[in-house]
Amino acid sequence: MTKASTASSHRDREHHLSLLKQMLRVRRFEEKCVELYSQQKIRGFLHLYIGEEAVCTGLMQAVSADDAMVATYREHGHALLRGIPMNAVLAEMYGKQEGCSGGRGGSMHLFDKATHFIGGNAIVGGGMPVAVGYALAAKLRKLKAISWCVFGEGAMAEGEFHESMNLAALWQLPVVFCCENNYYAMGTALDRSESETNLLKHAKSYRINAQSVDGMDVLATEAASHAAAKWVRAGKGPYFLEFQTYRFRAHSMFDPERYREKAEVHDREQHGPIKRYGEQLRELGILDDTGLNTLEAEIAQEIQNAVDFAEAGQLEPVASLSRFVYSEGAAS
Amino acid sequence: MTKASTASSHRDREHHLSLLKQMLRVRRFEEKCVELYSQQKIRGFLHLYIGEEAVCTGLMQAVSADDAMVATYREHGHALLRGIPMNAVLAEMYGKQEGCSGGRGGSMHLFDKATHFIGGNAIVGGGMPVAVGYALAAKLRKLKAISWCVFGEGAMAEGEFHESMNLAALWQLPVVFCCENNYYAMGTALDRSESETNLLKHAKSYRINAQSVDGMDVLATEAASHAAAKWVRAGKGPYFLEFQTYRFRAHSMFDPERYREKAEVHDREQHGPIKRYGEQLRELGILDDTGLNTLEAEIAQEIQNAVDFAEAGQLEPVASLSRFVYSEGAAS
Amino acid sequence: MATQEITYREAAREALRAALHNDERVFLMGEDVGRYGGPYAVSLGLLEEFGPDRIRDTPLSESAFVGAGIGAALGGMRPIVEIMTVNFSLLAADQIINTAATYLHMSGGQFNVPLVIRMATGAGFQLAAQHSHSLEGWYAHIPGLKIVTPATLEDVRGMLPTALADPDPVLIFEHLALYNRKGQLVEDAGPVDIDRARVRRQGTAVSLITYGNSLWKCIEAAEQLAGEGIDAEVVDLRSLRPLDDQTIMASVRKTRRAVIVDEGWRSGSLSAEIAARIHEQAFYELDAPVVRLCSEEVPIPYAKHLEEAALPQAEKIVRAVRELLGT
Amino acid sequence: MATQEITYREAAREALRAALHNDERVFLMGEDVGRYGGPYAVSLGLLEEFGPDRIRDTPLSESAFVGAGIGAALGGMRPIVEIMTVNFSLLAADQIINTAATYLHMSGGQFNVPLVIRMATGAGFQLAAQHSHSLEGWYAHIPGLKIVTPATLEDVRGMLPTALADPDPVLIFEHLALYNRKGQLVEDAGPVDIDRARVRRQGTAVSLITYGNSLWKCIEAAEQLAGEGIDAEVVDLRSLRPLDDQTIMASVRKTRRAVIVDEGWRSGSLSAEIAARIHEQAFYELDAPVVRLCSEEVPIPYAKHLEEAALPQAEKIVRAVRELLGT
Ligand SMILES: Cc1ncc(C[n+]2csc(CCOP(=O)(O)OP(=O)(O)O)c2C)c(N)n1
Ligand SMILES: Cc1ncc(C[n+]2csc(CCOP(=O)(O)OP(=O)(O)O)c2C)c(N)n1
Ligand SMILES: [Mg+2]
Ligand SMILES: [Mg+2]
Repeated sequence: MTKASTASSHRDREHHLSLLKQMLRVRRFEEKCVELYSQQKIRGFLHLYIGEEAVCTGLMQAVSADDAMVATYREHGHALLRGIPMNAVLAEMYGKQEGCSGGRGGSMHLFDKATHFIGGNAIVGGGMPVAVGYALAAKLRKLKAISWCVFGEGAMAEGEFHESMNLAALWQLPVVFCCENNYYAMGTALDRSESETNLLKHAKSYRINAQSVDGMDVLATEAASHAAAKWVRAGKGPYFLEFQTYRFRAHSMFDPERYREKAEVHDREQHGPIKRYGEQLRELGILDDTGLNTLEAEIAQEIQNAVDFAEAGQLEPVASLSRFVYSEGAAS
Repeated sequence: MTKASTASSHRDREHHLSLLKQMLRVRRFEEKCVELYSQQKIRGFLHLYIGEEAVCTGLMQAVSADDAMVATYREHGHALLRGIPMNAVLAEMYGKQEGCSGGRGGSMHLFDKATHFIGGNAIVGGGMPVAVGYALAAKLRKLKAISWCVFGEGAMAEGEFHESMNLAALWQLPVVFCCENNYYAMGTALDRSESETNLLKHAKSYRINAQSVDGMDVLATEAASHAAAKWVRAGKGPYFLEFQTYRFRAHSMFDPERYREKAEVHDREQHGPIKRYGEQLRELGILDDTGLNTLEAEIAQEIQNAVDFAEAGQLEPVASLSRFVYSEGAAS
Repeated sequence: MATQEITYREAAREALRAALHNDERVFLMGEDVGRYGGPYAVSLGLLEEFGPDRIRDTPLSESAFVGAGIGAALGGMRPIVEIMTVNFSLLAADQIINTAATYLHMSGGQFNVPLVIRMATGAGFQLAAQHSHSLEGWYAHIPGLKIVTPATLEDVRGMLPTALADPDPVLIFEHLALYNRKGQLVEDAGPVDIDRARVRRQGTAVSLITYGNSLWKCIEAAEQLAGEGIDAEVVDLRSLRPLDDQTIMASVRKTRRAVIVDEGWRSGSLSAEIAARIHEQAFYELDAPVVRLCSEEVPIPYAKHLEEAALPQAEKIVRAVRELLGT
Repeated sequence: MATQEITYREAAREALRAALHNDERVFLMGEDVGRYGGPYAVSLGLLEEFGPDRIRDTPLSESAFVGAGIGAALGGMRPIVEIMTVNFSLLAADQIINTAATYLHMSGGQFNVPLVIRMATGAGFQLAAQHSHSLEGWYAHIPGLKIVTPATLEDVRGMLPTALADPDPVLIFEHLALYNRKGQLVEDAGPVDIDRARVRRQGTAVSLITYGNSLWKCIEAAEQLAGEGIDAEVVDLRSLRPLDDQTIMASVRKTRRAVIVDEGWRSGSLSAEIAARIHEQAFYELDAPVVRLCSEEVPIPYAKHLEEAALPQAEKIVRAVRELLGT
């Protein structure tokens, strides 16, 4: 595990606490989502990120304002940490028009123009070519923006992974391919999905620089993301990051988890990213009960506000059903 | 260059001459096709294999009766050497019902049930999953058959290549992936198509055993094909062969060849597979002018017969246009 | 005959189990059909019963495993390929349309492709724009394919064996909303035809022509209309390719009025083809132009009220019939 | 105004050249658009003129480069993606339908996709079953896409700039048989609308409704019919999505009879949608049911005589009109 800095300047302390808070914020938000799902406030598919928070938290530290992010259907964490207000995210899941996608997208399709958050894509692998194209635009326009492309290890078997990696490498585009390897694609374990389970070998077969990271260690994910961003911003072409992580919950709310042992999950939970990092910060004297309680209280308040906001949100009038098929004002 | 055996037993001599004849047969056949195309006897797309004959000739030496072959639109050579009578191949290109596909397929879709020749596929990469599936059937049925999957290097950028290689490796299927690397996909040179131009690295990234061969040397292609077949028949999983070759003619009859220098083509022609092998056999005393003339005469006769056959062939009555959409006799 | 109460899901599973028992060439292949138990639990328990060779989990690679199904069919097997939902079938569109549908023809009749592809289809669960397509009617445009849409327990049980016995590729579309549907099925239910439509409710005032989950909406509407003295006939197409013109026209000739209910988007949906055929074959016997009730032309939205508004519903069918009859 | 004699191919090239000149955000990307000169020589010379960044050869990977077009459009560029032919677009169907057509909607209006995709389409060159699709009408089923089919020099020159100015994805289908077509085009030809049909020949006896290469077959048929005293009107749809109901109905109301000529396979083709709409909107003004003339429902065969028999031809159109008019 990467060592939290012991030379804890005030800024370091703040940063550590901020990382912890970000992870906690994602965790508590999703726990609330489960509750709201069972109350049928949220519907459709709901894919939880619980257990994987260190990945998006570390990642996001390297993301700049102009960068774009193309995520998957398991993107609550990315959306929140990228800066979409929790209110707007939750209202989206309520199907309210105040939602970040106007209630049209739901949990799998969080979008935000302001932060270049390009979804939320429910087709496995479907976002990859899009991320590559965004990077192509950035390169052609001579912008410094990076395109962050997030996907699971299961997506790597899709043809679109192959085609996208090749294009990005061939054209030396500013993409960071972020593989969240949680070892399962629904019920399919990595070794039933890939003939080569060393994922770096795939990246390297396209001549793409690649690194594997402990995705349960937020400092490691942060450092690796910075390194990748530096590489890409220097114009050296794409980068592939494998974050080795684990999902503690079912694939979606419909998954009875027949494909793995409870013990395996339990075991991994003992080394959960929030637990581990919290303990580390306590050892360093950066965190104590009071500090933690303060964080939790702030988060609880934010979540409560989001629930109130979503509850109070409006349903879009049915009369406007056919909006957003074509751009408004444009000839249809 | 692989050395032709000097210990020329009668059988060796026969074999050498047979290899030469097979290459010549394909070459002369296609030269005739060009003529017939300009007479508009043959229409549609016509993709010539001229220059690449050592590949399919060597390959075919390792193909057994029960094996299947899934080829591309550049498959005249494979079809002829697999054993489809030249008559039936040429009649097909004439669009006659005596053609090997009843005139429905044309040059790009030569098919033959008897020899398990499963096309002729005009979608780049489209045959790969089919070849994998055929191998799966063979494995499930515990047959010794190999599925020979032929494609160009350009096809390797397609997602179907990736998905097919992974499936074959994951399930350890009896497929030989035969990449005919002629360095161009229409006008796109290999280094504009693949970020990694060492093709073996791709194969290896799926943990597939791979070998690269001089595709202009028929003894080398033969040896490599036997080695691959041996590996696959031993149940060790799929195999990838890269045949480094070159097409001397345009991509198709419509290609003005703007993308490469005449000198490059001329240079490669000097080292053409038939020329080289012929010289080698002369040096060894296996071939002389008389021998060559005999071969050429036999081939010329076969071609003339095929032309006569095709000319005499019948056009299917228009009334039967809607046949072969669904199987006959079956409920439609 | 003895019947049992059973769900559509269970009937689908029984069909698979029987097929696997009866023919050793049959195997099931797709994403999460094995260890996971099937994305909709259709294949639950089959891995344990038939083993991993015959209940074959695939990596996420729709194009390759559909194409592998084609190859395995050519190689003498009788594969059932499951594409999790029709939405993902777009990744395999090339294999389905350029390969499965063409080989028989291009080979001059030599290589038929005895492949069955099952997929879930339809909307109604707030799964939004990328998970709610109804593209079965769209696939029905392609010569060389057969398209069936079992709406009843009997059909989901009986269409699979018939599809497997068919020498050509058959696509079976199972609407998501049907899986939990319960009903009675005879215990030794077996094969049914896959090329005829069926009149599910006799009537005289109007023909409701439909398929899949919309069948039940039509029946609900017909019952409501019956209360108003309007006697609607309900035709379940069952097969979208080929279309059973005979049954359709017989119904329309009787009622002289038709409402087609189709979950596809209106423009270019199967409803258009049916309307066109009715006009072509029974124009002078119609008392009014054919009415189409389809999904609104919008990617299906997540929000519940919008999704409901986007889809055909019993209430809308009732209104459409009333309007058509001028009542 | 001065006109020049020019081919459809050249007019298409002029459109590309002008677009590249006028807007530095525009670039062309696809297989062999650069060094090869374009598979149909449409982009010949553009690489030399605009360089490899803007005339961008791609590897064979339809899904990725179409998706990259979507991403580049979102990133502020105005990409023109060329798919060599519609046959290969099936490999990119997921990106076109699940991504390009949905992002605007799923994002609640935030992310429009200003992407233009060009592809060659159609049959007639003995290219057989995998290279002869006419799927433009099939794509017209998808909300979120706009589908145009330039049949004239003016349209192939003028639709591209309009498509590029459009905020949403536009698919341009260029029929293979048109590239060598010659005609006169005004020298400063510019943008044309992409949502209205056009009456290409005025007539009173029957409306021939068509698009793409079939337009010329209809005009040929109309000329022949004129010799027989039958005055056919020819409507060029131009846009398949949206369909211009107004122009279609105006023509049909005038002639009271319609023959739709569509190179798509009959079942589920666009012709069905048009027939259905005519019946819905002008049923009581028709003197006869709408007639459809489409491709036979068979993968297009290689043999010339069979291919010809499979496609709509002027001669068949003439016969269909005669039959409709009972002459
Ligand atoms: C093309 C496609 N096929 C199948 C699915 C159904 N599906 C949704 S998520 C998923 C598993 C993906 O696994 P992975 O890429 O590892 O991401 P994870 O869910 O583990 O984060 C599957 C099969 C889909 N959404 N898209
Ligand atoms: C999916 C697809 N995309 C594009 C084409 C057009 N096309 C036909 S052959 C070819 C080049 C293929 O190159 P390669 O795989 O190297 O084979 P080669 O022709 O060199 O033998 C292309 C682009 C096609 N037939 N299919
Ligand atoms: Mg995973
Ligand atoms: Mg090549």
